[in-house]
Amino acid sequence: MEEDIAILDALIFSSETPLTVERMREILPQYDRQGILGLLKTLAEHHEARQGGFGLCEIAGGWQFYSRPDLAPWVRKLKAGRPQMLSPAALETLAVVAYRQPVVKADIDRVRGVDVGGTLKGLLEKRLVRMVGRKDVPGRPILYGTTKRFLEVFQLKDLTELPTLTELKDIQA
Amino acid sequence: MEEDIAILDALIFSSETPLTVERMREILPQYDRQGILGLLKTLAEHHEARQGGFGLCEIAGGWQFYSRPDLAPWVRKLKAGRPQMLSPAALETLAVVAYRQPVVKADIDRVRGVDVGGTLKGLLEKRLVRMVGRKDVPGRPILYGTTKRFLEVFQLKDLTELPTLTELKDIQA
Amino acid sequence: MSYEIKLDVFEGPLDLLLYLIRKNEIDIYNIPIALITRQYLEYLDLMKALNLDLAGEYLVLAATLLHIKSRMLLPVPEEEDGGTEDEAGDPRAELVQQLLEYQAFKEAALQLDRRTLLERDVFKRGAPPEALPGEEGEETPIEADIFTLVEAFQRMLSQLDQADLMEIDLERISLADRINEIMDSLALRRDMTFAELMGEQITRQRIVYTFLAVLELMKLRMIRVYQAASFAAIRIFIVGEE
Repeated sequence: MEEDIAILDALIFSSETPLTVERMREILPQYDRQGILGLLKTLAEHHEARQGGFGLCEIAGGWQFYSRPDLAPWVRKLKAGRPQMLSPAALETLAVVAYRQPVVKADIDRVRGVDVGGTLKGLLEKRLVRMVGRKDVPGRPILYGTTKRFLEVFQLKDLTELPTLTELKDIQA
Repeated sequence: MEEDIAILDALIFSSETPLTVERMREILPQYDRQGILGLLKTLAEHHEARQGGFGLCEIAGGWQFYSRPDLAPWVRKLKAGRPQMLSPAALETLAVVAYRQPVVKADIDRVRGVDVGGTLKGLLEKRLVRMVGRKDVPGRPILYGTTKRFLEVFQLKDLTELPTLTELKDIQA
Repeated sequence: MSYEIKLDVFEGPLDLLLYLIRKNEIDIYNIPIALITRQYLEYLDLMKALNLDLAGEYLVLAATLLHIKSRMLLPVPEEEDGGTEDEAGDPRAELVQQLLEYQAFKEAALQLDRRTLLERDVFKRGAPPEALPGEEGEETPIEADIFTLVEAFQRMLSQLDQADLMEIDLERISLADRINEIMDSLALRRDMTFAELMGEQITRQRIVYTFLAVLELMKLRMIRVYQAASFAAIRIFIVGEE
């Protein structure tokens, strides 16, 4: 492996969160953005080709190694304990925040038809949702949006990767 | 790569501590100790041969991936810029300054119930808090307030965006 | 226990209504409101009979359904050009809209759950990053979010049990804000006129807080204020550290 690619390999491996191209450029300033992307492509192909237990993915605006999804049953055995799942209520609230952001609590309440206070607090604590500011209307209510961690947990490159909301013509379908 | 070696690759990658041969055997019970050691040898050679940024090492009675020692200068650069988390004590002190500013140290001590000298110094060094003046009472104690960097770090447009306690109760309802 | 069963089955009144519509294989654009209202109320009775804690939202929707039902019974007023049943005139229209919107988000939530999820389907490197001998120097970025700050504050207040004493005064915060802004501007410029301090967005509130901030800073002896002559520009100077 070329030395600079090996450096990227080590950097991404050592980083706790997805490593951005900008951060890589700060450490390897001899490359422009295009140059780094070229190295990343080679590195991703290298990991693809070796058919190991983990590979390189572009997630949440950066790059990170993740274990192969088809090996999850073995890794879960290692981690023991059940994975922390989100309740349907939490997922629905999260969906409204993700698609409507920035959004105030009253709008989430209205869409879901219930008071989302409890689930919203849970999502804030899990750092999937954060306060992003205040709406410029009387009372200046708090606006909520999703976090980088949301992208990481749901393995999204960015918010544009979310599928468009399905417009259901027929509810029986 | 053979499938069982890829499983070991994923297990060692995902493990929080060096993975012991015994633990590997619990997950791949079809192998005896000698069998696992054989797979590990192949895996170590595979990582050696690919000349990437990290490799497999036997450490503390288990196996773990480590970044290549000769690439440490680059990895260190990465760590230097790693975002730091604030301790609970720092957050509490910062919260008192943010909500009560301009405030003297004696008042923060009283609210927190401890001497905040150390944490306050840390916050001043991090440029989250600064001296904004002196209180017009005997001894003219220093008044503290938050900085522009505080607004930047917490992504607030201005201090009026700080959530109030009433709002906080609202999301917990 | 029984309370949890209810929570497991329906995520709210809209969810219950969607369930009834699906169960009856009804066209959502043409809901037989009498039938659905009856079944909805029957369900609420069942929940009450089982001694389930009925959230207020279920009753609100029951009232809405009854209101729509009564409006459906009224004769439809004749339109001028003979048209009788346009969308806007249908008492069910708003509810249909709400149901469609909720259904879309319910589907979006399911799609989220079907994605490859971290810690369920894929895993990050488990070991903490290796400790390398550090090199001190540059300012490290800080990772924090406002929720953890506010939580810290609240935690502290609950220990103190004197929350009322610490209730946040928005006016005071606004004043602190202006004081900080003025000190930031003066740190760069050394002296400024009152008009310059006001900046571009001049609102009544901003004028008041700027004035109060200047008074406060004078009291704190952080600034000095001069006026060369009556009606001349008021100049504000920062006081150097002694």
